[in-house]
Amino acid sequence: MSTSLIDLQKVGMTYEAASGPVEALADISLRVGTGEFVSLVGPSGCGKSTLLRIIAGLRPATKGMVEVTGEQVTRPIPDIGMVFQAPILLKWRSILRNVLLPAELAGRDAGKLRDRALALLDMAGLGGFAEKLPRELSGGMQQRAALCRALLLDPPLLLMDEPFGALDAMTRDDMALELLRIWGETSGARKTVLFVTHSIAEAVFLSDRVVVITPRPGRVAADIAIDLPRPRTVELRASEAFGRLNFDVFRALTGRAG
Amino acid sequence: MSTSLIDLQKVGMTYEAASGPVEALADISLRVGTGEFVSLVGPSGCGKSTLLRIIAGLRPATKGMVEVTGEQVTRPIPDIGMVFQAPILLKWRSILRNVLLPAELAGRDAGKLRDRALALLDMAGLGGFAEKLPRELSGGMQQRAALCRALLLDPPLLLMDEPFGALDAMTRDDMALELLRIWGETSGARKTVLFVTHSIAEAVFLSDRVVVITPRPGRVAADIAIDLPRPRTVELRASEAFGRLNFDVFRALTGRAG
Amino acid sequence: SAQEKVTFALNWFAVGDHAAYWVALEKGYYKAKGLDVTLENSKGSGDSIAKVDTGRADAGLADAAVVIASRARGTTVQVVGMVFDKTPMNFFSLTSKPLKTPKDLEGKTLGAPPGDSQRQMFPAFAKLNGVDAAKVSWVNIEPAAKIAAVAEKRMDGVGDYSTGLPLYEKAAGKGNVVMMNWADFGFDMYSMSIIASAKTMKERPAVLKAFLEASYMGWRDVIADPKAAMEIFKKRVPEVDVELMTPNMLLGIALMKTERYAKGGIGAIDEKKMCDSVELVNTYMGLPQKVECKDVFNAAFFTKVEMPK
Amino acid sequence: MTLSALVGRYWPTAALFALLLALWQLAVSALEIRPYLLPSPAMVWNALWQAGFSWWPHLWITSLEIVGAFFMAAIVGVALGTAVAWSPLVANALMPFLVFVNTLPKVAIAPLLLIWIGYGILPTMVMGALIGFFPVVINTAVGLSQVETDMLDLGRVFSAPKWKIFLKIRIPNALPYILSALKITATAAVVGAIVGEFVASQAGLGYVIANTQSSMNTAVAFASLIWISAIGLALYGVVVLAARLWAPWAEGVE
Amino acid sequence: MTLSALVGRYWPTAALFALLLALWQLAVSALEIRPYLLPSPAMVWNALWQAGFSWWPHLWITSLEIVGAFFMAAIVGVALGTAVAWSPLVANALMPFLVFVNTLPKVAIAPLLLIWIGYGILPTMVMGALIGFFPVVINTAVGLSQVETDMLDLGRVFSAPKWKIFLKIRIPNALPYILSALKITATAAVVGAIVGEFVASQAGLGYVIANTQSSMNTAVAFASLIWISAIGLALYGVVVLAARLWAPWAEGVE
Ligand SMILES: Nc1ncnc2c1ncn2[C@@H]1O[C@H](COP(=O)(O)OP(=O)(O)OP(=O)(O)O)[C@@H](O)[C@H]1O
Ligand SMILES: Nc1ncnc2c1ncn2[C@@H]1O[C@H](COP(=O)(O)OP(=O)(O)OP(=O)(O)O)[C@@H](O)[C@H]1O
Ligand SMILES: [Mg+2]
Ligand SMILES: [Mg+2]
Repeated sequence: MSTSLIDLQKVGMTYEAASGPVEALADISLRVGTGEFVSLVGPSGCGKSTLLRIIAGLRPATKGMVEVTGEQVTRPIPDIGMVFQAPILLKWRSILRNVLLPAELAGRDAGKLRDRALALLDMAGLGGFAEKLPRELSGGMQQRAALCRALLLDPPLLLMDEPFGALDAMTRDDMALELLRIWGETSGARKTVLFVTHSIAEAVFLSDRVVVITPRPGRVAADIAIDLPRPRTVELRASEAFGRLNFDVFRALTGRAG
Repeated sequence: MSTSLIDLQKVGMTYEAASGPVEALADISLRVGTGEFVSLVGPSGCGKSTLLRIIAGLRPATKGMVEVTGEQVTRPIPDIGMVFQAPILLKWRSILRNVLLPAELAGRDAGKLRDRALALLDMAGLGGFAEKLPRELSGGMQQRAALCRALLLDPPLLLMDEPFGALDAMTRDDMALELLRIWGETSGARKTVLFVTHSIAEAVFLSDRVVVITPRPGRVAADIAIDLPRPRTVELRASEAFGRLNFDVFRALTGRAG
Repeated sequence: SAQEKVTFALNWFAVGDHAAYWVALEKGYYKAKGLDVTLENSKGSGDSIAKVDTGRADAGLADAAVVIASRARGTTVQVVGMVFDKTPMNFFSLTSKPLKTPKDLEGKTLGAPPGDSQRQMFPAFAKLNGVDAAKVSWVNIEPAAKIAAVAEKRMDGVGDYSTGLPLYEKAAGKGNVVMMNWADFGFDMYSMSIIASAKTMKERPAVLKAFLEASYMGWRDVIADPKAAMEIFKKRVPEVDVELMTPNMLLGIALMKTERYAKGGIGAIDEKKMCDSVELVNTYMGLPQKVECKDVFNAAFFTKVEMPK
Repeated sequence: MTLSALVGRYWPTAALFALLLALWQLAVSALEIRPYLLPSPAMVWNALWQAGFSWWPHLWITSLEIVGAFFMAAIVGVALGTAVAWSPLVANALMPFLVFVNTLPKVAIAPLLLIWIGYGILPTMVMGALIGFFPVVINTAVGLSQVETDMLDLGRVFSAPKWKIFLKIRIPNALPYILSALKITATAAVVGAIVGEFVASQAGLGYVIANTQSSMNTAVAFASLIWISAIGLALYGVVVLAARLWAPWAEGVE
Repeated sequence: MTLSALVGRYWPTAALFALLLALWQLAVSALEIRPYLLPSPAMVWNALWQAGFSWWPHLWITSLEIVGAFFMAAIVGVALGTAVAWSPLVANALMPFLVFVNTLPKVAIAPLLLIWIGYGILPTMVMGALIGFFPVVINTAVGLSQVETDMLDLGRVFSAPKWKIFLKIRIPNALPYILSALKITATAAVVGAIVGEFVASQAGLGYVIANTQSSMNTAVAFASLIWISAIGLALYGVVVLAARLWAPWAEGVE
């Protein structure tokens, strides 16, 4: 973590609506270094999705400064992979063509990436569903397809909003391990990942740091370094250190951290 | 559990599609008694949502027999509350009016149920959002609104498809306790609940029985009675029995049950 | 030898008084004079005048009243020969509620397409016959709806050329139709005429002259043998309804069997009658400027074609 | 809206119109187009104010006819569209028939229409409605069918009768379609009313056009066309505004 | 589709048409309606086969004009609708102008138009396109704007240029709207071509109607109307089928 890839300074966000303004984020400061795996946890409605959108340059913050790779974010930043909270699959495209969409949108040769797309689908357990339409998939399957889509172009920065939210525990664990592999846990060049999850255990298992957000309006309640050895293994979960870190995050979340 | 409210005999379901048929369910037999709280767990894509739709009478099974309250299900059955996997809020209605929708659809006086709707929203932590439009809510908030909607008419049978899937651990626990209260854990008249979840702990904590479904095509892998005392309390989670039941379900899920 | 192309804009879709031009075509009268003639349908006189004036057609058929009015609006078209000599202007009504004399018109509702010359000239006709024009109310109707309007008694009468009688009789039944020929009530005015633009007259005088002569030769044959003419017409335009168009044509021919044509040839222009017509238009059509009689017609291209005996 | 907002919003239109006016004037002078074919803007402007008769009764009658035609077309169109979407049986029976009615060139059956429905304001409205109803039928029917299965399931779960599902789910969901069709119909009603007046009339802007065209008084005809378009634009604007108030979630273009 | 499926599908239409035919025949005999106004079905049937001339050239020309008008309207309409949805500036500039063009009664300006653009098949196509393009513009523009923010965000996240977002997301998403408009335009093109032929033509079904109307040969005119509707229905059917093949996810009514 030499340079900081994402740099947020006192970021605030207030949604204006006919029914009155909603302050989603208040005063968030946060740095994420290149190659870091950082998880965001926080109660429902605290502004996690909002924060991801701001970093991606999809919405402007109403307060504060947002920088990615040293540049102020004013429009969608290039070369990222994003998993939205909802799958957002295009209903008129087959799953395979949905996964290939980023290539088409970014002007890359989709034909060449076909094999990679199929491999990703296999990895996500959707091998036989490449030619199906989105509505023919279950909720969890759609979410996995969206994950494959985000990974297609092998982006150096991943913003993931509860990518495993609709998965059962087992699939979820498998996917988590896959994600660590893709992130580059063992290889040299690591991606940068900002990962929103509702599972404390998942956050601790995956991350270098877990950032806890307070209830709306969101602020940083705690920034907990996860100093567990890498590569992470399933056995780790039984360790005392894992349990302690889980409890730390839990305490920060429930506000009992002091 | 004197009478059986839901009775499935060798139910199978194959989706026909241009891209080939998908066998979602194969040979499911299952009874749910009146007043029982039964959870369904199983890997993503194993047919849980499909099963709920079949029981609700929204889709006909392609094989087997489906009975609710002793009658063959041929069309949508009345007096149920259903939480779909996606929130499915009508985007042109405020949250309050979305919650009141069942009253309007069923020809009940929505005006009279307004207070109840507001109370439900309060319970779900959406007190200040009654007049907002769905798109102004976070994913988890939308899911809670959908839950309120399902509860509005106080139906005796609840079919719930991962109602807490998009919620953080804490909100989730709170909602689980609320659900038990609404179910009638302590009062006399209990509703019947069929509850799909990806959280084993949640299933064990809430249910009288946990039914484990195999990977697609779904079959019943195990039907585990949860003989924990009621009312369930948070402390229970630390008990040895709770841990053992969790493990039982886990084993059944991973197929290591033998 | 290279044939001179001539486009002739008819004033409407095929009706009886168009037969002459098809006859001239069929019999090679145009070809003999080195002309390659195309006949083109139009939607009324305004349309055919515009075609001729803008050079889309070289000559055309149009109602003289509209031609005169169009001069005031800046066209350069002129009448170079006539078709009908006696005016076909007329009102149709039913025997059950007949409009026989001009006085009958008071308090009645009459229908006519806006461009209709009966409609335009009615104030003159009324004045001539001492009728209070203000007591007649007019309804705009689609030309196609005129006959139904009378036959089904939606209106008391409609203004339409007398040549339309067979059509009205077809709708209302023979003997049920009453006519009020304006010619019978002292009103005489030019109607159907052949026109050309200043450009054609200046640049292709010989062609125009040849065209006029050949056309009147066509008319001559029509008058001489209506039945044969109708056969040619049907052959050339298979969509025409011979049964109705024959009487329609005969009524037109009747308007041409006049003293004037017998003496001056078919289509001869009478200056006085033309100037009277111009005067009527000047007086009654609310033109932006007065039209001079000499600007309206040009008899220089006319060649006498004898009426058949 | 404030004046400056209005200016900010509509200057492109104003600019485009100004450009077209300039081109028009230029064409008329440079190409020496005859005024009876295309009068100059100045002549039309004069005709607007000095037509030699009063525009008001014509404006009033035509406006009435247009508004009437619009409402008839809207109501009948939504009703028929709903019927078509209601059941495949009705759709199979009605659609070919409606297509048939809509492809009939109204001008061609003018005599029949004149006899059956007569002439005057109401018949002209009917004529306008006949010309304008079809887009509403199609868009309503398509819009009603473009509902996600999930939403329908929602309705069915709560044991809603079919008509309630239409009322509470399908129709609101189809509103962007219906509103889109109403925009189309707003302009079609204008044309319809004028065509109706062409068939038979004693007053109205269509009547004025028919009258002046025959005497080649094109400037007045053009002035009428400008009035007609003004009515059309006004009606269109009202539909856009109503749509925005009524269904703010179905934002669209204007 | 098999024969029995066809029968199963279209018997309601057939039944309705049969009923209407019966009513028509009844009305003609019972009310003694004169044939020149409303010929009996039998007379029209005769005219269909014994009109005294060949239908084929007329059918061919009118079909050509209709298909041409349809494609022109579709292409121009989608292009303009896309332009309008592309930027509010274009929308503000263009929409009032398009409304203006569309409210102009084409019948009123048809003679002018034809003087400017000439006579023949192509001008008639242009006329038909002018009458039919507007629904496509509106529906395309509205459809393109009816896209969920989430989908747009998806496109923006992958750094797609605006035109790619249109091509890959907005346009497919708007297809149900566009296809709906094409159904409307299929019928409008028919009317447009006939109106064009009414103004001036040497052949075509509109020409036949105009011709026979001036000789009160209503049976032939009605036979033409039947041909016209047949072309309209055929074109409509092709659009429906094309839509089903092309965008099966955008199921709609027929
Ligand atoms: N488009 C919007 N307009 C108005 N308010 C919004 C909008 N999007 C989000 N909000 C509000 O901002 C707050 C934060 O929303 P956000 O989606 O960021 O929460 P979240 O942390 O992702 O929650 P969850 O875990 O439930 O997904 C919520 O109160 C929500 O109501
Ligand atoms: N409408 C449909 N058409 C075709 N196939 C479908 C359809 N709905 C579901 N399926 C298939 O049926 C299987 C079961 O789907 P279902 O949604 O019931 O799974 P699930 O257990 O709810 O999964 P998840 O936990 O991911 O929501 C899946 O393989 C899916 O592809
Ligand atoms: Mg979120
Ligand atoms: Mg599911």
